Amino acid sequence: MSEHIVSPRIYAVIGATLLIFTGVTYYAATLDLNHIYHGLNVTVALAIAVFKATLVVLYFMHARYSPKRTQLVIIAGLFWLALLLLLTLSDYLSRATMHG
Amino acid sequence: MQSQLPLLPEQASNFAGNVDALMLYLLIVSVFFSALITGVIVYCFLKFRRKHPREIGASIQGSVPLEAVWTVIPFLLSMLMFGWGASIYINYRTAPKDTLDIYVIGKQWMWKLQQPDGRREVNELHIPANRSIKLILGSEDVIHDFFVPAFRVKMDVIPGRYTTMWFRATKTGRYHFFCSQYCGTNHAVMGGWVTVMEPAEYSAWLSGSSGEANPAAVGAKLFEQLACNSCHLSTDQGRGPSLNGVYGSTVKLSDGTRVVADDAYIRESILNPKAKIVLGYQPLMPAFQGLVTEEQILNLTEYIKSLQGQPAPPPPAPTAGKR
Amino acid sequence: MSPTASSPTAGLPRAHYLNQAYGIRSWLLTTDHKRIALLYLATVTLFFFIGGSFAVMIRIHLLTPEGYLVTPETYNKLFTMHGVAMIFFFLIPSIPAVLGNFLIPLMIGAKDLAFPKINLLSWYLYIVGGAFFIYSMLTGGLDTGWTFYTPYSSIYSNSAVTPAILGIFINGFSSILTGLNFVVTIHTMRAPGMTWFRLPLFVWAHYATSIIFILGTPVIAIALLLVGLERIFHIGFFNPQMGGDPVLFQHLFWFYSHPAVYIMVLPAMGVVSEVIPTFSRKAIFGYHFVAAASLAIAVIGFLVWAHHMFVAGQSTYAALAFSLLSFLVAIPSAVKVFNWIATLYKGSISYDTPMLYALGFIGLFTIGGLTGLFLASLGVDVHVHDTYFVVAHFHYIMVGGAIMGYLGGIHFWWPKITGRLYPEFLARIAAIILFSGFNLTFFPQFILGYLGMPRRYHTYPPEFQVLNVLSTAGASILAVGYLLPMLYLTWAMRYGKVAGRNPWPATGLEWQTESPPPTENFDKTPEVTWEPYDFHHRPDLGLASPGLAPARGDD
Amino acid sequence: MHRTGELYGQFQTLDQQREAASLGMWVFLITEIMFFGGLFLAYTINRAIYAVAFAEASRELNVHMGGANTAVLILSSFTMAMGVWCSQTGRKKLLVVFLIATLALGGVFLGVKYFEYAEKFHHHLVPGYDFHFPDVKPEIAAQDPYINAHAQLFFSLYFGMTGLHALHMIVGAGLLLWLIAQAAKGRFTPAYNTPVEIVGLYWHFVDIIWIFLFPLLYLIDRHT
Repeated sequence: MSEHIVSPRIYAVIGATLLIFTGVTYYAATLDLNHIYHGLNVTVALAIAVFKATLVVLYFMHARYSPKRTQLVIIAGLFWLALLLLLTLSDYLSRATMHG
Repeated sequence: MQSQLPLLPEQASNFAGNVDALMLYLLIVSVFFSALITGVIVYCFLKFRRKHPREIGASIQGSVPLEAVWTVIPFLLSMLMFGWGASIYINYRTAPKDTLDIYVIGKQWMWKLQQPDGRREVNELHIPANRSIKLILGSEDVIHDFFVPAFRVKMDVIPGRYTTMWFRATKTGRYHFFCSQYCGTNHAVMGGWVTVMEPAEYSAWLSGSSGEANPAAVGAKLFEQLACNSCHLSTDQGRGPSLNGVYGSTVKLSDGTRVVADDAYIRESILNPKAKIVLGYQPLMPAFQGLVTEEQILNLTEYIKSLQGQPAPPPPAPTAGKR
Repeated sequence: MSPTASSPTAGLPRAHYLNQAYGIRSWLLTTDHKRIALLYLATVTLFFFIGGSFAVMIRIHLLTPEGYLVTPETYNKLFTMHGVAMIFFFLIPSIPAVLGNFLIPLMIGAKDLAFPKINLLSWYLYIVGGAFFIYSMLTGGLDTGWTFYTPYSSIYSNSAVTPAILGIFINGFSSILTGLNFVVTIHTMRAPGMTWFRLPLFVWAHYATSIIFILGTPVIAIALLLVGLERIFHIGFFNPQMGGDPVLFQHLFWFYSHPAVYIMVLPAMGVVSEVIPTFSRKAIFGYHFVAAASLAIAVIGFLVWAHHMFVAGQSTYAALAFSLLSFLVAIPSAVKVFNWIATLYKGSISYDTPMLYALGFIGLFTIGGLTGLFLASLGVDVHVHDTYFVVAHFHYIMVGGAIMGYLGGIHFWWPKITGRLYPEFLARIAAIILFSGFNLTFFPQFILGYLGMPRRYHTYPPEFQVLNVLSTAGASILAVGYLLPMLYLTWAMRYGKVAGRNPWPATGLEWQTESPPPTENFDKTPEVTWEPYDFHHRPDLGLASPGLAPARGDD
Repeated sequence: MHRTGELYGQFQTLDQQREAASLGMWVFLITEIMFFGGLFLAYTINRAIYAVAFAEASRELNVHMGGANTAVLILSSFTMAMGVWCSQTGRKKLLVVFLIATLALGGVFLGVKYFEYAEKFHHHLVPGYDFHFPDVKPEIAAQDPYINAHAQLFFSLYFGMTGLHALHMIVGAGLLLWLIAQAAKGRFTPAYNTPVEIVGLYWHFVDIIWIFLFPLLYLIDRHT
C-alpha cells in the first residue's frame, strides 16, 4: 500500500491549530491595526487564512506525502490564480483616477 | 469623394502619418516572411518530390543553432514593433495642455457633442484644423466607442466614468466617425461626420450660428431653477462658497487637502457634493445625482466657467461664526 | 499514389469497435472513447453547419451598403449566433473531442481514457449545452455578440441571453472534464517504453490544450454566471449604477477567451506536426522545440489577454505591459512554423490531401499570425481595433488554421476510424476549392479593416461595397466547398477502398493496430522501442532505407 | 470495459488507478480554485474602490455566526481526515461514524447559513429584492453618498460567494451520503479506499474556500 498513512495525532494537532488561529484572526479583527500601518488588518487576516489553508492542504489533503506531480499541479493552480489576480490588479492600480 | 476602391484611409490627423508608417513596416516584415515561407514550401514541394513509392527522406533531427536563429530574429523584429507602437500609444494617451475641450456623450444610437462654448450638435462635430482637440467622453447607457478612421483614433465610452482622447486634425474636409463598440440594434447607424474647417471658418461658424442660446445662458437659468444661488452668492457670506473664479483655481478642502477645480471636480460636486467639502463650510448641499442629466451638468459647468469675472476671495478664516 | 502496405483485397478485420455492438443504447451509453469521438463528430458537424448557415446569411446581407436581407435586430442575432455556434460548439470541441478522444489512447498505447464514464458525461454536457443554445436560438435569438459585453448583455439586451449563457456555462464543463481526462491519461496511462519524449506531437499539443481547458474555462464560467445572476436577480456585479465596473467583466471574459483561441489552434498544430513528417517521410525537425513551443504557447497565452482591451479605458501602463507580452506569445508559433518547413527539406514529399491541408494551414496560419502582430502593436491596434481587420485576422487563424487542420486530421485518420480510404482526387479538389474560396473571402477584409469599416455593422458607407462583394463571392465558394468533404467522406465510409493497418505508412502507435481498431485498442499492451517519426529504424513500415536502390516491380 | 473486483479495465494496477483518481481530483480542484478566483478578483477590486461602503456593509453581517461556522467547518475537516485514516487502516465501523459526524457538522454549517440568510431577508439586505440599507452616520454618508448602491454591490458579492460555497457544501453532503451508504456495505478496504480519499479532498477544499471567505467578508474593520 504505497499511500502514506497520516497518524490521527497529527490530525488532532493540525485541527487544534486551525481552531486556535480562527480565534486569533477573529480577535485580531477587533484591534485597530490600520493606524500602525495602512491596510495591516487585511494583511494579517489574509496571512492567517493562507497559513490555515496551507495546513489543510499539506496535512489533511496529504499534499505533503503525495507524488511530485500532484504537488506541481497544486503549485501551478495557485500560480495561475496569482496570474489572474495580479495582472488584472496591475490595470486597476495604475489607472490615473480611481473612479467612484 | 474617395475612389471606389481605396486602399488607405485619408491621413487627416497628427497621428495618421506615424501609424501608417508603422503599419507599412509591419506589412513589409509580414510580406517578407510570408514570401519566404511560401517560397520554401514551393521549392521543397518541387525539388523533394517522392521519386518512388518506398523512398524515405534524409535522417535530419534538427539543429539547435538554427532554432536559436529563428527565435532571436523574430524576437528582435517584434521588439522593434512593440517599441514603435508603444511610443505612438504614449503619444495617444498624453494630451497637450492647450486643448479645445469638447464633451461627447454616447447614448443608445446617437452621439451628443458639445463645443466649449456650449453649442450642441447631434452626430456632427465641427472642429478647427491644426488645433489640438481633447474629447471628454461619457456614456448614458452601454459601452460605445468614438472612432474616426481618418484620424486613426478611437476610444471606448464607458458608463459611470469619463474617458478622454485627443488629436489634431491636419487636413480640412468631412470624415466619417463611427461607433465601434457593439451597442445594440442601431450600432451601425450611430455615426456621423467630423467637419474640419479653417480656424477662421470655424469661428465664423461658431458665432454665426443661431441655434439655441449658448449653454452659459442655459446654465445660468438652471442655476436659478435649481436654487443654487440661494447658497452660492457672489461673495463668501452664503452657506456655500462663492463660485466666482473658482474654475481652475485650487480649492482647500475641509480635510486639509487641496484639489484643482476642474471639470471632474465640478461634476462630482454637483452629483455628490459631500465627497469634497470646501474648508469652512458645512456639508449641507443636497446630491443632484439622478436629478440632473449629463447635459445639464455641462451647461452648469459652462456657466460656472463664465463666472471668471472677479478673482476668488481668500477662503474665510475657519473660526468665522458661519457654522 | 496507391497505398502500399496492405493489398486492396484484404477485407476489414472481423470484430472491431463499430460492429462489436449495435443499437441506439450501444451508442448513447457507450464508454468507449472511439464511439464517443464519433458521437462528437456528428454533433460538432451539426453545429458547424448551423454556424455556417448564419455566416452565409451575413455575407449575403452585406452585399449592399444598405443591406436588404434582414432587419438590424436579426443581423445582430446572426453574427452573434454565428460566433457562439462556431466558437463554443465547433472550434473548441472539434479537434480535441473528435480526434483527441479517438487517438490519444491509441497513440500512447492505452485501452481507453483514464475516466471513460466522465468522457461520456462530457459529451452529454456538450449536448445539454447545445440544446440550451438551440433553445435560445429558437426563442428570440441572442444579440449581445459572442463577447457578451456588459452592461448591454446584463441590462439592456432583451433577447434570450440567459438560456444562451446557461448553455455555454454547461458546455464549459464538457471542456473542463475533457481536459482533465486528457491530462490524467497522458500522465498515468502511457504504455511501457512510451516516455515523454517519445510521445507524438499530437499528444503534446493536446496536453498543452488541456492545460488551457483546465485553467481557463472556469474563469469564463464564473464571468457568465455573474452576468446570468445579474439578469435573473437584478443585482449588480458589473452594473455601473451600482458602482460595478463593466471593464472588469472584460478582464474576466478575455482571461479565458484569449487562451481559448490557442485551444482552437494548438490541436490543429498537433495534426500538422503529425501530417508533415508522415508525407515527407522524414523526422520532424527539432522535435523537442516543437513540443516545448506547444507548452510555451499555452502558458504565455495566459499573460496577454488585455490586448483585446487596449481602447477599453484600461491604464496606459497595463496596455504597454500586455502589448510586450503579446509579442512574446508570437515567438513559439513562429518557431513551430519554421520547424515544419525545415522538415520538408530533403524529404520524400507526396501530395496527399492531408499534406495539402497541412501546407494550407502553414500558409494561412502564417498570415493570421503576422496580422496578429499588427494588433499586438499598440500604435496600429488603436486604429484597427474592432474593425474588419480583426475579423480577417481571427478568421485566418480559426478557419485558415483550425478548420484546415481539422479537415487535414479527419482525412489523415479516416482510414483508421472507418477502415476505408477517402477518394483521393475528389478530396484534393475540395482542398484547393476551400483554400482559394477562403482567401477570396477574408483577404479583402484586411483592406476593409484598415479603411476603418467597423465590425458588426449591418450597413456601411458605399465606398466599402466593392470589397464586401468580393468577400461575399469568396463566402459562396467556401459554403459549397465545405459540403464536399461531408459528402465523399460519408460515401467513403461504405464504399471507400479498404485501408488496412497502415496505408500511408505512418510511424504512430495508432497505425500498429487494426483499422478500425478493436474495442480494446490493442490485442496486447504494445511495447514502444522506437523514437517518434523515425522512418530509418522502422522495418515494419516496409520502406526502403535511403541509398538502397528501389527494388523494381514494387507495386 | 470490463471491471475485475475494484480494478477498472482501462488500468493495469490498483496503484495506477488510485494515482489517476487522485491526480484527476486535484486537477478538478484547480478548476474550482480558478472558478472561485474570478469571484475573489471581483471582490478584491470592488472592495479596494468602495472601502468605506464595504466596511459599513460588512458590519451588518453577524460575525459570531460566521466565526462559529468556521469552527464547525474545521471540525468537519478533522472528522473527514479521520474518516480517511479509518478507511486506510480498515476500521470500517469507525469510518461510518466519522463520515456521519462530518455530514452532521456540514448540516450544522448549512443550518447556520440558513438563519443568516433569513436574517438578511428580514433586514431588507438582499440585493435586487427591495434592498434598503439602513441610514448611516453623516460623516460616513459624506465619504460615500451612494452607500446604498455600493452596499448592494457588497451584498451581491456576499450572496454570490457564500451562495456558491453553500451550493458546493450541498454537493459535498450528497457525496457524503453516497459514501456513507457504500461504507456501511463495507466496500472500502485498505486496498481500495479511493472514493473516501476523493470525497475527502473535495470536502477539505470546500473548507479552504470558507477559510478565505470568513475573514474577507466578515472581518473588515471590526474595530471601529
